[in-house]
Amino acid sequence: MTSFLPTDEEKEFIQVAKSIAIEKIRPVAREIEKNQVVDAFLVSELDELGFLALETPENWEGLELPMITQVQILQALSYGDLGAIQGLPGLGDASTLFRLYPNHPLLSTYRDDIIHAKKSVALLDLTGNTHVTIENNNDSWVINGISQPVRLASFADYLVVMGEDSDGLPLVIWVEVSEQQNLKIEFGDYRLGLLASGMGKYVFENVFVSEELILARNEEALRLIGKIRPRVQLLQAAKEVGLMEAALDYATEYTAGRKAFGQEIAKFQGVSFRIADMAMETRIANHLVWQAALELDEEKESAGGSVLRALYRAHRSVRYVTDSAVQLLGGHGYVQEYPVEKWMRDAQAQVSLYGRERELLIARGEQLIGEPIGVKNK
Amino acid sequence: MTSFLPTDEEKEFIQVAKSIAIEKIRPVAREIEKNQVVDAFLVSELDELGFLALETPENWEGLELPMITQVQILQALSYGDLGAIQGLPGLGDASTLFRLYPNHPLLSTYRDDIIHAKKSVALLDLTGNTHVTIENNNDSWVINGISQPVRLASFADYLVVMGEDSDGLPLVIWVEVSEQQNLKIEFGDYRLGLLASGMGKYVFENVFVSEELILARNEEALRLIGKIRPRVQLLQAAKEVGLMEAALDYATEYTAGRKAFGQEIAKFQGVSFRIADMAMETRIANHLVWQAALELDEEKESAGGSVLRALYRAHRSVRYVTDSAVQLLGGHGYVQEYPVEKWMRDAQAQVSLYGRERELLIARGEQLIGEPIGVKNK
Amino acid sequence: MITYELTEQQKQIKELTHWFAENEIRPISLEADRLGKVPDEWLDKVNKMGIQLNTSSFGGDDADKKSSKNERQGNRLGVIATEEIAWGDPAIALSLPGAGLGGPPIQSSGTPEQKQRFLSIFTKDKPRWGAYALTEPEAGSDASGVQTTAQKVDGGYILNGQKIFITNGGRASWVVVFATIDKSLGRAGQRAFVVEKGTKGFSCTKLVKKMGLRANETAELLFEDCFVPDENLLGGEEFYKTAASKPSGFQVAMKTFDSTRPIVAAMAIGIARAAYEYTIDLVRKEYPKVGQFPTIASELLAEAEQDIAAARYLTWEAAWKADIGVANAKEAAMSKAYAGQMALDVCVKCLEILGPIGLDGHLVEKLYRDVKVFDIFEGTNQIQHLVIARRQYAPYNVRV
Amino acid sequence: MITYELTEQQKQIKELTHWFAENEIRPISLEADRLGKVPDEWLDKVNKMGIQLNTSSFGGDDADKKSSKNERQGNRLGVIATEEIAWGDPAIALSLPGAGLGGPPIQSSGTPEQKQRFLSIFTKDKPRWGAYALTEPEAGSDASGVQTTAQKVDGGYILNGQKIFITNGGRASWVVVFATIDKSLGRAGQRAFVVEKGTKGFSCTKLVKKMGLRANETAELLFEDCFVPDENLLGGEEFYKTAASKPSGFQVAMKTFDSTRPIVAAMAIGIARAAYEYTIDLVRKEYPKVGQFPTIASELLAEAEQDIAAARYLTWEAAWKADIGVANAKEAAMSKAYAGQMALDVCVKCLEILGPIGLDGHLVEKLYRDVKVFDIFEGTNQIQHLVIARRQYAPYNVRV
Repeated sequence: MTSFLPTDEEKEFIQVAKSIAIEKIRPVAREIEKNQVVDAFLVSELDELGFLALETPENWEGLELPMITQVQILQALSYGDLGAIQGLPGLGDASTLFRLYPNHPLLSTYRDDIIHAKKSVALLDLTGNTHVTIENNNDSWVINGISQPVRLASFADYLVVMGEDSDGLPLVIWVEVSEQQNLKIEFGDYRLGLLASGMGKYVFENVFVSEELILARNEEALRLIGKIRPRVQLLQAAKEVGLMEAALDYATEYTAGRKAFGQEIAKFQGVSFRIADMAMETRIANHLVWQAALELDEEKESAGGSVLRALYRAHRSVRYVTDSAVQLLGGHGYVQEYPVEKWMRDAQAQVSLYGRERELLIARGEQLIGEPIGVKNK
Repeated sequence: MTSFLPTDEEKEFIQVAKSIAIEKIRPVAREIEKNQVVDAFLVSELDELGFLALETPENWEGLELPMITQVQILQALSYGDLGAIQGLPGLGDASTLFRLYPNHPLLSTYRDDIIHAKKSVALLDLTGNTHVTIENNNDSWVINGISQPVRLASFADYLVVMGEDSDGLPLVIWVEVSEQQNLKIEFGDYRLGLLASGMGKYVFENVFVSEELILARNEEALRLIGKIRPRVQLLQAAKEVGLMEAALDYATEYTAGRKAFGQEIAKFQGVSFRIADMAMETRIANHLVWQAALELDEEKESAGGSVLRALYRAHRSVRYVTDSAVQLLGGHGYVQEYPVEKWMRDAQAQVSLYGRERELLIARGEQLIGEPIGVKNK
Repeated sequence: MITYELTEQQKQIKELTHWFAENEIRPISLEADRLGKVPDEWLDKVNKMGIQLNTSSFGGDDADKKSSKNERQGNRLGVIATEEIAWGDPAIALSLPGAGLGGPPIQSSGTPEQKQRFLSIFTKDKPRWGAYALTEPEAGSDASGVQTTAQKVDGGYILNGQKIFITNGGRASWVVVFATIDKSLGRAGQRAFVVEKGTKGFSCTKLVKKMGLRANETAELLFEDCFVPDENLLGGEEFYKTAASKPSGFQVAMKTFDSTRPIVAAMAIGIARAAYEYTIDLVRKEYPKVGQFPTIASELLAEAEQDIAAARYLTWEAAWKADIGVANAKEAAMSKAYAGQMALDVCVKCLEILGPIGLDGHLVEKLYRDVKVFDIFEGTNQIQHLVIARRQYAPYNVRV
Repeated sequence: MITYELTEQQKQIKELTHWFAENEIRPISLEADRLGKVPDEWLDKVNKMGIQLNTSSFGGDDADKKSSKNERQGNRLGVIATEEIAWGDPAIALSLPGAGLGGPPIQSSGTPEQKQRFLSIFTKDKPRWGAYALTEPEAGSDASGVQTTAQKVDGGYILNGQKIFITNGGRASWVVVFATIDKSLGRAGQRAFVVEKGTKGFSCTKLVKKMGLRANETAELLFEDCFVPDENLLGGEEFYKTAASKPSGFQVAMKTFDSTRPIVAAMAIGIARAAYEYTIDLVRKEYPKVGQFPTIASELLAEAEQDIAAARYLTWEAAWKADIGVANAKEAAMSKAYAGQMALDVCVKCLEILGPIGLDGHLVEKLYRDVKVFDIFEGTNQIQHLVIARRQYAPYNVRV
């Protein structure tokens, strides 16, 4: 029966995550941004609690939690600071690959590096990217071009590439960065937000991919990509909800205490109505994320569409809520003594990184109308 | 030099138009809606002042005013009631045809009927309509299909059709309704708004059009249509601005006088900020309409794009402003003792009748980007 | 556990009410709008079928009893069923026989005798209605500013005042009326009465014409030295004496809102869904498949579908909180604020997709006219924002 | 006559300032953001070229004199030129030598001697700045709530208090400072002083780091028993004695807003236009020409272009009213409210079009960081709404 109460287990997770968010993450968020890296102590603390491996399968020493539990934990963690969470090393967006292929022989050869040496894996989804090509050459492939910015790229030791080759063959490829001399990382000039997330572009110059590095191809690759992408998207959306909650609470508390024109500014409807709208948007994004998480857990066919919906809304809402928080703090919202200016920047960077809103929306709409439209360009 | 002061002549026109709007039109607006026709007395009064023939050329006994003057007068008149203005008989949206072809021999044969018997002309623009076809048959044409609703159709004696035949040949066609036995008017079931505007659908069943009825074809027709359409669109946008001004003023006065929770509701920012937004939207739509009017008067190449912009914004703004007026009147906004519920309905009907917002917007965007895109479907 | 899935029982209620909406309500929707009323024979017929608009109808109360060892679910069943009925037609939904919005205050605050006396009249022999009268010409729906007076006299009260925008107010067998025994007492002076039809001094002075919901009766009520006996004071004298402050009539009104707002939200959602489904069906069948049209339709419809879902989840959450007995004023206000606004937006988007043809005989334009009031009654969108903000600031002891 | 056409002279100013923006400002834009300052050599260079940020610069005053038989046009020229300069880079625009936002109060309220003394220092020998200090830690930009005190003493005043968010506050040769001689007098007690750099007790305590506009200095100023001589009381003692009420320092601040808000709006417009032009250029060159992409880009860019034009016309109207000597508080607030909001929206739309690549080394993300403050300083968007609403309700004698 429709119900919105987390389980007792979830409540415990959330409680731990939220107190870490408030006590350990938020206080060092500025420092993390300045250093452009999450400090090792925080990483190891989160690692010990398993918070770096929510999606990771148990035989890779992860928690292998259901999505509905993961999204709640990520919300709670991101309540501390999204920029910090996005800089955490580990399997990152590639976790789902390991969850789906827990015993893959190729991946297993990296077990030690990944589990014990805590090396990181980046995920490059080439959908819609016209600047990277994968050419088939007698059952090996050559990759060329410059990717869009990818999270963790600047320090990840491995890379998973999802895409299709010039013949339209879907592929999932494993790349060990240090082994590929023709693969460079362009560190670039990032100023907007998520500055500790290790964003970078991959520069492929005739990167040779032998058959052994193909994790999946054809139908299997298609199915794999179709399972990885929505899970990645939804976990990102969940983080955005956590940021919204942070911004909402911060702005509420600030406007409750701040006075102008002789009274708390909360008493002006120009302020309080905006808080109400922020609260609604936050709640809505939360619902859409939870609903999609449950559909993923139940492996419903409709799950992919629900994820598109949740991510689109999370993007839109996190922009609105973080912008509103800056607005309600006035001049203080714009300066770095307060966290909200950073949150607005992080939110926009996150939105830029994880899918154009209108594309998500239209993709969802096409599904609803029930037929692909116009010129196909996947 | 950039300046926003009407000329003295314009001021006089506006003054007359606005006082008629307030004293003669608004008081009978409900009556007009109920009767679904503008009463003859009001028509003749407006006719005497030339307000039915602002666009009409002088040799058709019209005022042949520049667009910048016309839009200001239409704004002032529509301040009274858009529903009434849209029900006025005469050349209506076809005026521009007469202005561009003041001495056309075919049209001239109807001089008496139109000037003295005050017969009406409807304009049917078949752009984007896939349900009406024009087949060429040895330099005569046969029209088939059911049109979309057209203003004045239910009582117009003549009809101007703009479109292209199945070979892609642009055509402007003159139709004398009573002469065409295969042409029927479907009166339909209209409840939303503009109930006195004589909306109806044309039902063509093998309507035969001989060569003599072709007012223009090919390049000439294309040029003609290209001149008629933006002028029609902009005059409609101007009327919407007038309605916005009416709704803004009405809601301002109401909220200044109405008390709740112990004070004038205007003192709640939830109310006053909305009034401020309405005022801004109204002013913006006004500027865009005026700017496009001047470009049309100067026959600038950019005029068509400016009209698209103005009409899009007028549509969006008139929906916002009339909806806001209803909202600010609360329960009173929803009942027929107050004019605002009617204005909201009229606004939506107007918007439905004169072009989908997103189509206008995208057409404008395509111009800006400078190249036609995707699959062409004009 | 978090879940958005309906239980089997919820699904059954949904299907049952949807069947009724689709087969009994929708076919007369446009005609009832034209007539400005729901045909009497139809009302008779559905009343005999046992269909009524009580918040506890559609199996709510019964269901609660049956599953007594589980949590209550009347509010959730209520919003699920209401969405379906309103999907059929909101004006007809509001015209269904039953206690309507007058039900919740009697249910929550009436004495056992009053519940029996007023709620048992909704029988199958003939259609009857209850009504709820708060709004006044001057005070609007400011529940704290009620001007109607109730003067205590021997054996009862004398009511004087006027009420407006009263749904089914003309034909109701009884009306829950809010009045003040002493304006200087403010909220504490407020009382709720059940005034029965035919009571001397109580009259319906007007049925108003509206933008939409034309098939539903909206009345103005007048109370002129109208004597109401003590036993019709809602909750009885005792009810208003507990402590010096609450509960007062004001609390009754506020509490009513917490359960009726999700119901109103559910109606708005039903309307939006009706417009959306009508439009996507037309798009599938008739919309051009090339160029920008499909992109435009995708964008508009995806947004509509999402907004509908968003409103529904907010509404379910508000109903769920009510069912588990947790304060839900914030969620109730959110559901109403969001649903009222989004439902109009959805109708506008659908009208845009339909284009000019939408003006002539299509359901969507009617839904557009109907839906606007859902952003107004039961407290305007502005009031809902205030309620939400108040709860949001409550932890900081700032009263906004 | 209504016209949106620029005159030849206006066009020349526009072209001149655009040339400067394109060739001198834009090339150092991203680097200055990275450095967190505008290079000193550059400031020296442009100061020698005679480029300054005075509202009356760019030919404004001179032009007015030349065309004295025609209407004034300084405000219109100001907004036209400012849009271009901000198009180049808003942080650099705000860092240009000159009286900046401190100019208007001196221009409008200073004595002839003060105008001469303070406005003549902006010479080509070296770059100098003026500044404007209203905002305080507690009062925000509530001009009526100034806490800084000015105690009358022999020959002058003793200032005590703190000011925040002061553009160019650290390097300014003088700062217009608002203070109160007696809080109990409210607005009537307010005074404006010109405090010169190096005055004892006046210090810059901090330069703050910001989301954007990083190349521009934002300072916190402290006044500790800071003696300011009588001759630095803006307008002189006489100025504050006319009648019992106005003009006070409050009026000076308000009047300043009426001329600076359109300037701030023009900056926001310049930023939005920069983002728009950058993005449409990229779309033309690199965006996919098939599928939904062109439709999406058309929609977003058409909206952006329109919003920019809308803000520009509102701004021109506000400037025009100022030029012809008509009260323009409403229009000034509209231009600022609309431009501030729309400029952020435009930057967001452009970032959406750019997608992930927009994160790395593209101008638009910088403009996005810069632009947000334009919806905040010179009065937040909320304050602008209040000003607009007040004027809107003025005919009904309701003070909102």
